[in-house]
Order: sequence, then C-alpha cells, then structure tokens
Amino acid sequence: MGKPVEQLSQVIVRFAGDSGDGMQLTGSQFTSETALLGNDISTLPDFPAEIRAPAGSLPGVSGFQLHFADHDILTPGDAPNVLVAMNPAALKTNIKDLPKGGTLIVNSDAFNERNLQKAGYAESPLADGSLDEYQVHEVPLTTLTVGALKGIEGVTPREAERSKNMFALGLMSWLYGRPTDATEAFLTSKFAKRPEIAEANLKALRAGYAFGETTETFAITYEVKPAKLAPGTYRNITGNQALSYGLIAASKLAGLPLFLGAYPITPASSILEELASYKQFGVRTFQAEDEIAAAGAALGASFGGALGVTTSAGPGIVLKAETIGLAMQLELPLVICDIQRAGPSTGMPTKPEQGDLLMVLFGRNSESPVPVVAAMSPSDCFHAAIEACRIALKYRTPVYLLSDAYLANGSEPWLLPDVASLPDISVTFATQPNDGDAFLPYLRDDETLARPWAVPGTPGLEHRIGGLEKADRTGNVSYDPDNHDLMTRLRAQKVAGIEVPELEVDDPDGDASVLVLGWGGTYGPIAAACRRVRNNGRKVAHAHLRHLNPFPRNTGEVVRRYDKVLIPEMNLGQLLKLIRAEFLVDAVGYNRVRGLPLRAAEVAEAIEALVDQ
Amino acid sequence: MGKPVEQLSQVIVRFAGDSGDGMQLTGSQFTSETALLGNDISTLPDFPAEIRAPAGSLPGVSGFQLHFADHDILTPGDAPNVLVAMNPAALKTNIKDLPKGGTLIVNSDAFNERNLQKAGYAESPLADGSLDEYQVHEVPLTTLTVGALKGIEGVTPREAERSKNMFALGLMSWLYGRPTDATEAFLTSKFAKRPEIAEANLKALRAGYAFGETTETFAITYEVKPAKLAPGTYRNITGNQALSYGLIAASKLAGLPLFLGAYPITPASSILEELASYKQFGVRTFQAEDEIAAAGAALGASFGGALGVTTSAGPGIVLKAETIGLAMQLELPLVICDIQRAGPSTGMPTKPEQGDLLMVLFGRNSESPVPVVAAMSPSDCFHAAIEACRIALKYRTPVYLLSDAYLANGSEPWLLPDVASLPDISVTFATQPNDGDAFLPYLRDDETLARPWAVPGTPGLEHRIGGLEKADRTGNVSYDPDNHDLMTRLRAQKVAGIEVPELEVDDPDGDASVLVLGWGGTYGPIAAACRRVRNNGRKVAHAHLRHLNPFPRNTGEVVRRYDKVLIPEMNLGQLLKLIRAEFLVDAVGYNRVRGLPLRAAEVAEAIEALVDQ
Amino acid sequence: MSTMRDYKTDQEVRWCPGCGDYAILAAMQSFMPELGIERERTVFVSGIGCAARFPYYMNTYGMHSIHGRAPAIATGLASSRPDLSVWVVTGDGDALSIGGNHLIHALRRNVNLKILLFNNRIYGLTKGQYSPTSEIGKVTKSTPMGSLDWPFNPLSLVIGAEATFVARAIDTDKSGMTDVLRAAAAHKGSAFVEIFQNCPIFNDDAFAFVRDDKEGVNRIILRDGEPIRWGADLEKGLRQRRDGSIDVCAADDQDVLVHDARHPTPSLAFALSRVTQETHGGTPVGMFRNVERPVYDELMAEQIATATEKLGAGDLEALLHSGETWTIA
Amino acid sequence: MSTMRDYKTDQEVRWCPGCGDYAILAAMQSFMPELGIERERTVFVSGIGCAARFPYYMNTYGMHSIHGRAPAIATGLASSRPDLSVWVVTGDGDALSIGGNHLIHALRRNVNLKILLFNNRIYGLTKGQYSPTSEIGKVTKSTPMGSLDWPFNPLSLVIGAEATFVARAIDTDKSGMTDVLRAAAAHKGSAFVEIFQNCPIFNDDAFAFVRDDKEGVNRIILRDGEPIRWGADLEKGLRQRRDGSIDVCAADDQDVLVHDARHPTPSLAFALSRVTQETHGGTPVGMFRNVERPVYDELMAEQIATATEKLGAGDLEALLHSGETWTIA
Ligand SMILES: Cc1ncc(C[n+]2csc(CCOP(=O)(O)OP(=O)(O)O)c2C)c(N)n1
Ligand SMILES: Cc1ncc(C[n+]2csc(CCOP(=O)(O)OP(=O)(O)O)c2C)c(N)n1
Ligand code: SF4
Ligand code: SF4
Ligand SMILES: [Mg+2]
Ligand SMILES: [Mg+2]
Repeated sequence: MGKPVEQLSQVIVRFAGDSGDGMQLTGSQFTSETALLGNDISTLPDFPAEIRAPAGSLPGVSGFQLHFADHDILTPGDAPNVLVAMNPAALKTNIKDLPKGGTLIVNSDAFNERNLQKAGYAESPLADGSLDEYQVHEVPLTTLTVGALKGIEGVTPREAERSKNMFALGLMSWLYGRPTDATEAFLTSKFAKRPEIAEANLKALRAGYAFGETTETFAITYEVKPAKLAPGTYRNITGNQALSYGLIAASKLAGLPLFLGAYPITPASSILEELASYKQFGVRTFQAEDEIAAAGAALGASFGGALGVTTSAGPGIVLKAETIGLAMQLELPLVICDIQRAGPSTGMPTKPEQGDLLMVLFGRNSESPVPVVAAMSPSDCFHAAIEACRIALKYRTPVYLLSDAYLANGSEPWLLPDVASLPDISVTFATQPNDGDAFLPYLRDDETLARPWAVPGTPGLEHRIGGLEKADRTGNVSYDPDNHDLMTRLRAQKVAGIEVPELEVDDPDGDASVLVLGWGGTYGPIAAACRRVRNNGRKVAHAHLRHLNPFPRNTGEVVRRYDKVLIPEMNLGQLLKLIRAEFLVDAVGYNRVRGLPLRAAEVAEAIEALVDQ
Repeated sequence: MGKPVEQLSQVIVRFAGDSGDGMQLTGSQFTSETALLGNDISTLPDFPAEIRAPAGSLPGVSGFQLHFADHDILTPGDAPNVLVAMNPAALKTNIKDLPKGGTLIVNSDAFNERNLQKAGYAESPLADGSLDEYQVHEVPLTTLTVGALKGIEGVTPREAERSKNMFALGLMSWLYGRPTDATEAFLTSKFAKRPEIAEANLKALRAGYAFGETTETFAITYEVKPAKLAPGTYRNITGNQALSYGLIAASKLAGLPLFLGAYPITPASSILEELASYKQFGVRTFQAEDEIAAAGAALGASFGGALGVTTSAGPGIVLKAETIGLAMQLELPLVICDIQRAGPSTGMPTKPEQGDLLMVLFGRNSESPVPVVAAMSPSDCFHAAIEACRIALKYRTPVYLLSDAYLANGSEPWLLPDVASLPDISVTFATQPNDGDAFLPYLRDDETLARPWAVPGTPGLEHRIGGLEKADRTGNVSYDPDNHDLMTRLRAQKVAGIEVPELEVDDPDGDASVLVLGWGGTYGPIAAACRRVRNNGRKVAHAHLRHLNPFPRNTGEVVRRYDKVLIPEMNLGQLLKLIRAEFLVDAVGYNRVRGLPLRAAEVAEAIEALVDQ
Repeated sequence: MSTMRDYKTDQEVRWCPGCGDYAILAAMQSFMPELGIERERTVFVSGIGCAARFPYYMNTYGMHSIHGRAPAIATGLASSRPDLSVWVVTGDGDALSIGGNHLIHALRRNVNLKILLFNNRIYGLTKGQYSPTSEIGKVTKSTPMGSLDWPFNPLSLVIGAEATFVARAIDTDKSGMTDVLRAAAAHKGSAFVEIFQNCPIFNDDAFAFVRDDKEGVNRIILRDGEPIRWGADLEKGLRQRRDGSIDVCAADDQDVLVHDARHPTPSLAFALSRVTQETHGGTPVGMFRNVERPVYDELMAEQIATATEKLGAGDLEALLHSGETWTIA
Repeated sequence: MSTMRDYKTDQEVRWCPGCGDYAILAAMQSFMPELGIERERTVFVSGIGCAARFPYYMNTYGMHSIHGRAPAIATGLASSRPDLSVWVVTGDGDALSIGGNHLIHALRRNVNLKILLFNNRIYGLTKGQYSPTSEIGKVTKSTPMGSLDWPFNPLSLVIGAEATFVARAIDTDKSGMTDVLRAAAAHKGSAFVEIFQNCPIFNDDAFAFVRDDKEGVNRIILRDGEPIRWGADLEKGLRQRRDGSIDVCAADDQDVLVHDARHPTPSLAFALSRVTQETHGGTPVGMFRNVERPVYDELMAEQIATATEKLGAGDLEALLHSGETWTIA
C-alpha cells in the first residue's frame, strides 16, 4: 500500500550530527543513490576544525548538505528544505539555516539531559515549542536501530548503536524514493572483513526504509524526476579528486613523470593522499619536512625533467614564495596548487575563502611575474589542472592553480571527458646546441619567449643556472644595468604574452547594462544568482575569469562594454583592485568574508539593487 | 707660490680601483674633509658583488662617487666630472660614465701587461689615443708612494704600496683645497696600534698633497665655496646608520627595550652590525638561524613588551611573511625593515631597486593589512624608523619600513635633530581588567581600534592568543561566519584609519599641469629632475609618498588636481598600479630597473616630454 | 599558594576522547603549583597541532603560534625576559618536521626554555599522515604502501645538537613525568623532554609496550648515579661494549653501567638513546642528560651590563653627535 | 675518458686570493674523471655563499639555488632521477644555519646525495659574521663583544640525525680528501663530508692546527678496521672509557680502539666526533661512519614497480571511470 507521492523539482537535504555519527558517509551514500537516479546534484560537506571535539559538543558537529534536482543546478543551495539532526548540538548549530515551514527530522533518543546541556539548551527544544514553525518528525533512531539489530552475532551494543546513521539513510531513501542497492553493495564490500558489521548496517538501512513505509510518521513521499543532463557517462567527484586526476592526466598528456612535493595541510592534504595511491601511473609523492622543501623538491624534479608540482594552502603557500621566485628566475616549469582557506594566519582551516589572489600575484621579492589559473567548480579542477600544467610546460614557468576549501570537498556530477579529446601538452627537451656548437640556456623561443629545457643526462648541453641575475642568451651571471632592465622586461613580457582563451560573456539578449564579473570558485553561486535575477525579469551579464594572469585579451573590452560592473568575491575586493588598476573602470565589489560559499540569493539581491539603481 | 684658483659651484668626483685599493676609505675621507668645509654633499659607494673577485679583474672594481657643491644638492650626481682610476679594470668599467672633456687621473704604474689583459685591453688605452677627448693626468702613484715612504722602519714594500690611495687622496685634497687635518687625525687613531703604518699613510697623504702643489702636472686648483645650509650641527650619515640610530631613538622615546632579530643579508647586514655595538642602550641583537626565526624571535620579544624589530632584504623578507601574518593576527607591534635590493630571487644583491612594494602590501595569505613607511633619503631613514615604530606601537601592528641599497650605503650631511623635538611615542601596557573584572584582549580602543597590550608578568591579565580566527572582544577561537567577516573588516579599518601626515606638494606657482609622484628612495633624483625642468622654464609639481599604507588622506585629491600624473619608479610600475586602482586616474609610469638610482637628467627629460605633450 | 584548579581555563578542552594529551595536561596542571612561580610569570608557547592547543588550557600567558616556530618565538621572549618561566609545547611534526631547525638551534644556544615534545608518531591534527618519528614502512593516509623515511630518534638528534638537558616521560606515568618536569624546571637553560603520547584515533597503542607495562618489564628507569637495572625483578642490566654500543646483561654483571647524566661528554647519553624496545627489548625513561652550560639570556644580559658599566647608559644626544660633526651658524 | 680539464668551465673563478675553496675545487676536478661517470650525468647543486659558487666552476649540470635549500632541491632531483650522480656543495651557514632542517632530513632519509660542507666557521659571502660552527665568544662584525652561541659539532649533529656516511677532510690535504670523496661516491645513499676550509679574509687560520700540521702531530687519521694510532711517531692512541667518553692513551695500550666505521650502532662514531683539538689535542679526519641502509630513491622506484606489477601501468581512461558512474543517453 504505497503512500501518495508528491512531485518536486528540487530538494536540499542537510544531514547533521556528531563527528562520530558518520554524517559524511551518510551524505555521500545518499548522494550516490541520487546521482544514479539521474538527478543533477551539488554537495557541500562541512566538518568541524581538524581535531575531534568531545562527543555531543557544538564544535563537534559535522554536516553534509545535498542539493538535487530535475534540472541542472549550480550550487549546494543556500538553505536546506530538510534537516536531519542526530543530536541537540546538531540542531542548535543548524536550525537557524532551516526556513520556517521546513522539514526537521530529529533523533529524539539523543535529546537527553547531558546532550542538551552540552549543546547549551536549558530546556529541550522538542518540548518548549521553539520548533513550532517547522514540520518536526521525532524519530527514536537509536532505539529503533538497536531494536532492529537484536540478535546479530558478534555485534556490540555500541556497534549496533553506531549503525543509526544507516537507519536514517534508509528512511530518507524511502522518503525520496531512492533505491538502496548501491548503498547495500557499498556496505557489503566496505565491511567484507567483518560480515556481522555489514549485516548490521544493511539491517539498519532496510529497517529505516521500512519504518518510513509502514509507520504513520510520514504521510507522503516525494519524487524528483531525473534531470535532463547532456548525454554521456557521469561520476560524482570532489574538487581535490578532480585536481589529482587532472595532474595525472597532464603527466600522461605531457609524457613526463609526475612528481608531487607536499607537506600536509588542510584542505590540501587529500591531494597528496589521493596521488600517493596512483603509483602505477609513475607518480612520485614526496611528503617533505616542510613547505619550502616540498616546493624545492618539486623544482629539483622539474630540473631533472619531471612535471614538478607542489600543493598547499595559504599558510604553506606563503612559505614557498622564495622557491617560486627561484623557479621563475630559472624559468623552469612548476605547478603550485593553492587550496585557499579562510585566513589570515592560521584563520579557519576548514573554511573556504578567495583571499590569496593578490598574494600569488605579488607575494615575491621584486618583479616576479607568475601566471595564475583558478578552477571554477569541483569538476573544473580537472581541466584547470591540465591548463596550469600546459602553461607551465610550454612557457617554462611556475604557475599557480587556485582552488578553495569549498571546491576541494564539494562534489558534483562530472560528465567524463573523452580522453582522446584532451589537449596534447607534450614537450621537447633540448638535445642539440642552439647557437653554432654552443648551448645558450637563455636563448629564447621567438614566439613564446620560453628558454630551452635541457635536462641532466643530455650530453654536450651541460650548463649551470641560478638565482643571480643572468645575461640574456648565455645565462651567465651578469650585473650589467641594461641587461637587468632587459631581463626584467623579458620575464614580464613572457607571462603577459601567454595565450589564454577569450573571456566568454553570458548575456542572453546581449543588452544587459550590468556585468557581474567573478573568478574561480564562486562560479556556481554567481551563475545561480544571475538565473534568479533573470527569472525575476531583469537583465544581467555574467563573465567568469579562469585566467587571472594574464587576463584574457578581451577582458578590457568586456568590462568597458557595460555601464556597471559588479565583482563578487569571498575577500575584501582583490580582483576588484586589479580590474580597476588595469582598465580604469569604476567597478564595485560585493564582498563576503564569512568562510562560507557566497549565497546565490544574496548575490542576486546585490545584482538587482544595481540593476534597479 | 700658490697656483691659480678656479671657482666651481659643484664637482662630482669618482674614485675607482681594485677592491684591495681602499677606494671606500679614500672616498669617505674625502667626504669628511669636504663636509667639514661646509659644502653640501651626497655620496654613492658602488662595491662589487659580495665576495672579492681576483685582483685587477673587472668584477673586482670598487667605486665611490662624491658630489659636493656650494648649494644644496639632492643626489650623488648622474656622471662624474673627475674620475680617479687606480688600474685598467677601473678605467674600463668607469670611463663610459665620464663625459667628454672630463678630468681623468690614472695610476700609470698599474697599466702593465697583466693588468691590461685582465681588464681585457688589447692595447694600453693610455697609448692608443682612445682617451684623447678627456683631460688625462697620468700619475705613477705607486712609484711615487713607495719612493716617499723609503726608510720607514718596519713597513714592508707591500704595505708601502698599499698606501697609494692616501697619496691619491692627498693629491685630490690639494686639487680641491681640502684641509687634510681630519684625515690625519683619523689615520693616527686608526693605526694607533701600528704607528709605522700610520706614519706611512700620513707620509703618503702629504706627499700626494705636495705633489699637486709642486709638480707641473696640475696647472690650477679649484675651490667650491661652502653651501648655505640651514644653521645647526651636521654630520655625514649613511641610510643604514641613520636607520639604526632611529631604532635606538624610538626605543628611548617609547621607553621600551629594543630587540633586533636578524639574519645577515646584503644590504641589510650593517644594521645588525651597527646595533650590536650599542648594548649600553639596552639593545639586544639576536643573530638567528634564519629569517623566519629572526622575525619569530622579534615577535616573541614584542609579546614580552619589547620593541621587536627584524631587518632583511627581499629574499629574506619573503620568508618572514607567515610570521608577519601571525603578528598581524595577534595585533602586536613589530617593525620589519626591508632594505630593498635588485631581484627577483637572488638578483643583484648589492644593487638598489623598489621591487618589494607590492610584496609587503600583499605578500601574505588572505586579507592581511599591514602599514608601510618608506624612507626618502639616507638621513630620512632616522625619522622614518621612528615613524614606523610609532605606528607599530600605537596601533599594535606589524609595520614595514622600506629602504634600499642606495639609501643604505649612500650618505649625506644630516642636520642633527634636537632630541627634545623628537615625538613622544611612549605606550601604556594594560594593567587592569577592561570589562568589569574580566580582561578582554580584543576589546579595542574606540579611536585607534588598537587592542590592549598586556605583557606577561602582569597579574590577573593572563590570556592566550593565537593565529586562529578570534572572537571580537574576547579573543577566543571562533569559527562564527559573521564574526570572521567582522574581524576581517575591523583589521582592515584599523590600518586604513591610521593617522599619517598629509601629502605635501611642491608646486612653486601652484599652476603646474603635470604632477610627478614618487615614493621612498627616489626622492633625490626626482626632486633634482624637477629643479632642472623648472630651470628650463617649465612648470612641474612634485609630491613624494612616505606612507604607502595607508596613503595620506589627501592623496586622491592631489592626484586628481593635475592633468597628468607621472610616477617614476625603480620597478615596473608598482605604485602606479595602486594609484590607478585607488583613484582611477590615468597616471603613467617612468620605470627603470637597472639596479642603479634613477638619473635626474633622464627623469627630467621624461617630465619635459610630458609637459610639452 | 595557587592550586591545580587555578591553572585551568574556561575553554572547553578539545581533544579526542582518550587522547594522551589529557593526561599530560592534568599532570602539568597539578605540577605547576609546586613550582611556586606566579601564574603571570609563566608562559606557554606552542606551534600548531593537537599538542599545540595546550596553551589554551593553561591559565597562564600563552601563545598558540604557527607551525614549527614556537622555539624561535620563545627564544625571543625568554632572552628578552629572563624573569619569565617559558615553556614550549610541541608535537613530533611541529618540532621535528617543519620546526626541526629552530629546535636544534634553541638547544645549542641553551636558551632558558622548557621544551615538551608530545610524540605520538603521527600527524594528528591533519588526520593521520606519518611523521618524522613514524617507523619506516608505516602505512598512513599519505603512505598507502608504507613510508620510506627512516625516522629520527628524537633523543639522539637533540643530544647531537648539544642539548644540555634531555629526558623522556610517558603520558600516563604521572609520577615519572612529574619528576622529569621538576628536574627540567630546575635546569638552567634549555630542557628537552620527549613525552610518549598516545593518539587513539590515528596511531593507537604506538607506545603500548611501556604504557601498558604494568609489571615494568619494558621500562628502563634511569636514575642518576645508580647502576642501570631493570626487568620485572630488576634482574637485567645494561653495559657498554668496547665498540661503544650498549647491550643487555645480568643485573649483577660487574660491568653494569652506572648512569651519569652529568658527565661532560654526551657520549654515554647518546649510547643510551640508542637503546630501544626493538633493539634491546627495553626502553629507557627518565633523565638521560643534565649538564650545566652558560645560559643564552644570562649571557645576553651580562653583555648589556658590561657595556653599560664600561660606557655608561646610552645617551641619545651623544650618539647622534658621535663621529665627525660640523656646525653652520 | 675525460680529464681534469674537461671539468673546468669558462667562468672566471671568483674567490679571494688564498681561499681554501680553490684547493677543494682542484681536488674535485682532478678526482671526477676517475669516477667514470659521464659529465652529463653529474649534477652539482648548491645554496648561497662563497662555497655555493662551486657549481659555476664544474663543467657538469649545476644549480646555484637559494640559501639553505640545496638538500631539498637535490632530494627532488635525486629521487626522481636515480640515474644521476648528485652532489650538494654547501657552507657552514648554508647547511647548518638556514638549511639545518633540510640537511638532517635528507640524511635520515638516506637520499642518494653526496653532501660536501665547506666549513670555514664564518659567513664569508656576507663579509664576516659568525656562523653556527664559530667558537663561542668569537668576535665578529655582528658580535663585537663575542658570540653567545654554543656551536654545533657538525659530525655529532649529523650522526644524531641518522646519517649513514660521515667523514671529514681538510681543504689542502688532496690525497686525504680524494680518499674520502671516493668512499662517499661509492656509498649508496646520503654521504656527508665536512671539509675544513680556510677563509683567509674573515677567519684566517681557523684550522691551522691541522692544515699546517706537517708532522701530522694533530691529525688523527681514522682507518676502518685499524687501531686508532696517531702522533708524530704514532706513539698515541685513543681508547673508550667505561663512561662512554674517549681519552688519549699510549699507542700500545691494550684497550686502544679499533676503528669500526661499519658498526650498526653509531655510538662509537659519535664518541669519536667528540674528540677535538681543544679537548684531546688531536683531530680525527677520514671516515667516521659508513653503513648500508635502504636508499630513498630506490625504495621510491620499488614502490612504483610493485604497484605497476600489481595493477598494470596506469590507464587514464580507467582512472576517470573508476568508482560509481552512470550514463545518460
Ligand atoms: C605552515 C603550516 N603547514 C602545515 C600546517 C598543517 N599542520 C597543522 S598541525 C600539523 C602536524 C601536526 O602533527 P604534530 O606536530 O605531530 O602534532 P599532533 O597533531 O600529532 O599533536 C600540520 C602538518 C599548518 N598549520 N601550517
Ligand atoms: C634567504 C637568504 N638569507 C640570507 C642571505 C645572505 N647570505 C648569503 S650567503 C650567507 C651565509 C654564507 O655563509 P656560509 O654558508 O658559511 O658560506 P661561505 O660564504 O662561508 O662559504 C648569507 C647569510 C641570502 N642570500 N638569502
Ligand atoms: S587526533 Fe590523536 S592526538 Fe589529536 S586530539 Fe585526537 S587523539 Fe589526540
Ligand atoms: S670571503 Fe673567505 S670564503 Fe669567501 S671567497 Fe673570500 S676567502 Fe673564500
Ligand atoms: Mg604528532
Ligand atoms: Mg662559511
């Protein structure tokens, strides 16, 4: 006797619980089930600061938000429609995001004295009417789970209790009509070594599903039809995973072995961890003693003919500056991935920000130009990584690749590219003298201004390079004033002359008067905001920069084309400064430095205000 | 029978010789004699890269240029009128700077086979007529000196020969009518331990003087009358010396002990060396294991209530960035002196540049605002240092003080300030709770937004600070999004709100249409250039920035007041970028990155071109 | 007279349940009062890591600085404020990976710092990558096929770096740790203490052999001046071979080593640092080395005193007028 | 077959007249050919300092990098190119001051690097400030009243840092240096060689006691497997005391130490590193320690080989499609 089914075009669900409650697992499983159904999705995990806070405490709350729809979507959503709260602390920290009328599912078992007090509740919110404006479903998840698992051999009560997240997942799966096979398969393989645990989780999952079906608690279920996405094969992917794949792809496409020098740091560590597991691709991962050594080792590997890469976040990137200055002076390829996090200083390690743009552009002594590429979405990290490597290899220069904590951990479905369609970025090493029978390490290519790359092991091309100013062509140490002026300008020209794709403008009718210009990780929220604005009958153009240095050739023309330019950033206006200096347009900023992705709704308001001005 | 005397209003002399020839000593002694005569002076030493190149080689040439006049002057001069060349290499590397008709004095003894060949002369320039356009005086300095010193007990021939620089000094002293008493006193005390050497040098000095008087080589002598300088007591001082004195003065004025954390690096090392010799002022100098530790130790000392200072140059400053970011987050005073040198990377260590402006402004992860002060002349380093300390102490913030290799080693007469006239920059530590009986380390002063400075040892104010984002007022660790946005803006406001003097404009008739805007160490050449332009009957206004962050309040008004704004810099246009971004004025740059001070004549041409446009 | 409670702060302690750091914190808070140094003259400086959160929980002055730099920052503080009692709390990654250089330099200078290294042989805060003290071949998040790096022996390293005070303690051994802390506090100059600390989440039981060693069969307790005897019934001893290495012998062996932590040359302390569970079936704990050497901050203060004595307190007016001056009327 | 001349470059050598670096350069250029490694497979990496200019004068591949970072840069090069012979040239400031951490980590990892530390006990390039090996109390430009820092003993430090090959040579002792270089080149993994180097300009005669030691009264030459005898007529010996320290004895003393550079435990090598001119009237030179341990770059290559064997060479297509995928028609 199926219950009535209501059609929805999109839903935003947030799972919130204690670090120990397995919310990340629950969320990602619900995500796969949903992805497999063909919905478009976008997710945002939100963990506490690195170390585990005491169970039940506010800082210990871990969350996972999933946005799924029958049409293509751009963000994990500003606010959830459904909140699953596994304990009082989770309720306390998340309820403010749930709009009035939203659905709230709580694990009533967890609302005991101790937990309430840990969460700072004088009285139980379930009792004091403070939740009246929500559709509250109290479910004794713990009791139900433990009950369901009675009599499984070798499962401790604690282990039984810990399966309650699967009960919750089962319930949600039923509520939104998600088949649980994928999850069942996953659980079976995950706990292959402990079949009794596998069984416990499966039982909990099914019990949760059945609970929805059979009890009165939920009157109706919901359906979200598949989205009409471009045909092809998809997978769900996070930014750091996509970035790792992009680096491996680049190494293949370049025909050079990948060498990663890294020192662990949130939120970049998972790139090191990911790449460490792909040794069959010839990937070398070196966990260095610090960020300076990590960058240095990568540069040493580049000198030897590898694709040298180093990854970190702000507090570590800042330490690499001297080495990157050397790489720039040596004119050797090096890719530096900065997974931006909220700062300054140690800041808020797990939270996203766009605070490092000016640092990567200017944070080295003297005139030290380095190209910058910024990824726009989790899956774009793959292509951005290849692009960064292309520039580094072709122009023999360090290149910064910017991502952030939101892209790094957030996920979205990724239409898998055809490997054959990926660009050829192969390089040719110098093997012969380039000036009569002499080899001049700084004799540049007329077109790219890149210098020859002669790697150790090549007979006859032995040469020495270093950080002192060098003579044009020969690369010998030189203190000649005019040579220094020349070399300084040549280095600048080389970077300024890098070929990058034109800046595309999304201006449906081509007659908008306001341009919204963004860069990197804010693509989703800004694009979503522009949709809203247009749905509200207003016109707005959107352009998004993936190349921050050099800018696409047509950038000036684009920003001058519009009466007003709005630049939303997760900082105090860094791209804004660059655009104003470069093109003398009176652009204005929309800046939020909250350690959270921009909210589409708020950006939309800002745009509309400007349009209506 | 005195020779005829010709009056000159100014002379530019350059001594050039081998590193071993003692040109720096000769130059500085000639400088003191000249200063004592009351001329205005400006000097520019020019040593080879740090280590000694082989004797007689081109890279081994060391030079010292002195500009003295009967009126106030602003630079060491673009080109010398008189060149003293002690060997062929010195001639080779310097002759191109001597204008046709200039006076050339060479040590003919040094023009032997070996030296000529080392300098890359096929034939002796003294013989091949290549010097015909100059007034050449060949003087066998070595022979004459050795001859003059015959029979002094205990002086080896080598030592005798090494006194030839004093012979040259004597000769020049006679030629320009400089009394040698100061030098004689100096020599006597310098070689007190070895009277025979003192005697040798004195003899050589007098012999040189006599040689000028008695021989036919020089027909006339020159006189440069004293300059009409402001009344008062003067001394000659280099930038690094003035900066060191400024730091000691600031510590006295603040009533806090000075702690310097430094790691040696050219051209900053001499500040460490200077300060290490003033322990009687309670100065602690700590030569750290690296620049990071140097900055860290200074910050630790600041935490303890000292005036923490750290000094370095570009390649070392870049390493301090993470620590400075922490200081900014902790909101503790710290003064970072960047003696800029030509870069990027190791670059040209002994040469000046203005390449680090954008680095000190933006070279830290995330939004990390830090004030910047730049010294304008060697003696201004004294006042700039006090100003940097004032800001750091009053606003509890790290502050960058920018100087460069030219200011550091260059010297000029300094009208000694009346100590009583120096600003009071004393600070008061927190000693009492500031919120009922609680102490809130981040409860800010309404006016300055500075937080209280409670030093260890103060009972009742125990507190913990750190690099994680902190809650407003309490300073507790906070991950609250709105708090982070608030704190980010508060930190920016604090720096933006720092009170700095208005920007003064030198616009004699007040109706110039072109403004030349400079900053820091280019004051001399730019001011001199403006003089030339005016002497040529054109009008130009000059404003010079000493505060780069925040800009003086009236900066926008000033730059907008003029039709055209020219910004000369020893970089590729860093202040230019800031001015354009901040004020949207279409300023243009005049940029030379040659590792040399700007040339007044060239800057003047650029200005006139713009005026005549 | 302050009590343990005075040293607690209002901050909720945020380590994982069962973390060894709790025990160390408790031991420290209960030991502090006996030191008799005012709370306001005590400062804890740390870098970054789980261990490095320590200062937030000590009601003294404190700085939670940046990764690896605590010894440098503390050096500036201690050498400019000899009146303070400065403690550095650091982890195996913080102290030996990114911070290795600052650590060895602070030790050779003999700055008046007490450095406590919480060694859990893992990067805890960043969730489980191997550290410079992780055993070679260790499988961690960043080394799925096992780590390749030969680990540091923290005590060998610091003894090689001229440390004047070197000791080892165990997080759960409160009395042993307190003895060591007491000696460290009494030592003039740099004191280095390695504390075996369990990380139940990412590297559980790394030190089970001594932590769970109820019968004391694995702990070799070093007592200055006494013969080194150990084992359930103190039946074993340590002696030094002709080749400089140390081996296990019978307790009554005539060559049994008599521990001498104050010996001018560090060779014996070094040899003892090579005695490990893997190689000798026992692990020395307690004080390895404790010698006197001029203290950095005292030397610094002395030079200032001497200079002031010789030249008189600095006079700014005179300074500016030093060297050649001339006057224009 | 290449000759000494082949290793010279066209660059004018720019050290001060009489600098010890000249002798080291000459010894290296004449030793290289016998190694039989092609010039193009030889790389010299240096940091910054007078010593660090070395690569400009060796006609091989070379990098004059940044201050203190050479061991890190060379680690990346050597571990990704096991086919190369990678040498690091560094100074006492470059290696032990700013670069101390990279040095000790490269050594513990046993990366295949030959590290030559030119120790002149001073900062030469920056014109004469004291260094981490300068004796305490040294008066230099930056320490007019004498330095306060207790120096490192470079050999003690690197032995404490788990170095597998440790030796010492003297700039002017060409044959001794060549022996050491030969052994270092033959060693698999990291080799550390301290070379006493005279800086006539800023720290002249710092090592006169062994450089000018014509009769060999001050040099204690270590020969593996042989009793340690020294003195003008080899009348003296070294022996180890019960307390682990080493003292001077008669050459025929029954306890005379037999040098064992290959002993698994580094305790003897450490004890020998404490034998100095000041304390013992003699200075050991030659090979202190030389043991086998897995080499970093080889381990790295092995893991790649194993993974490739187990999983087959990486397939990009397959990688992208790994995990759950779904298809939309
Ligand atoms: C400059 C910098 N690099 C890296 C990090 C990331 N990070 C924080 S703590 C840590 C290591 C922690 O290990 P350990 O020092 O052993 O302390 P534990 O957490 O184990 O107590 C790392 C790599 C950082 N915060 N700053
Ligand atoms: C980051 C950085 N800091 C400081 C310097 C300045 N510096 C160059 S070499 C050197 C020390 C040289 O001493 P050492 O390593 O002993 O080499 P030596 O000149 O004595 O051969 C210093 C401090 C620099 N070039 N870069
Ligand atoms: S991760 Fe390990 S070290 Fe860190 S708090 Fe948790 S248990 Fe303690
Ligand atoms: S300064 Fe010393 S080390 Fe440097 S080149 Fe000159 S003599 Fe050699
Ligand atoms: Mg640890
Ligand atoms: Mg040296």
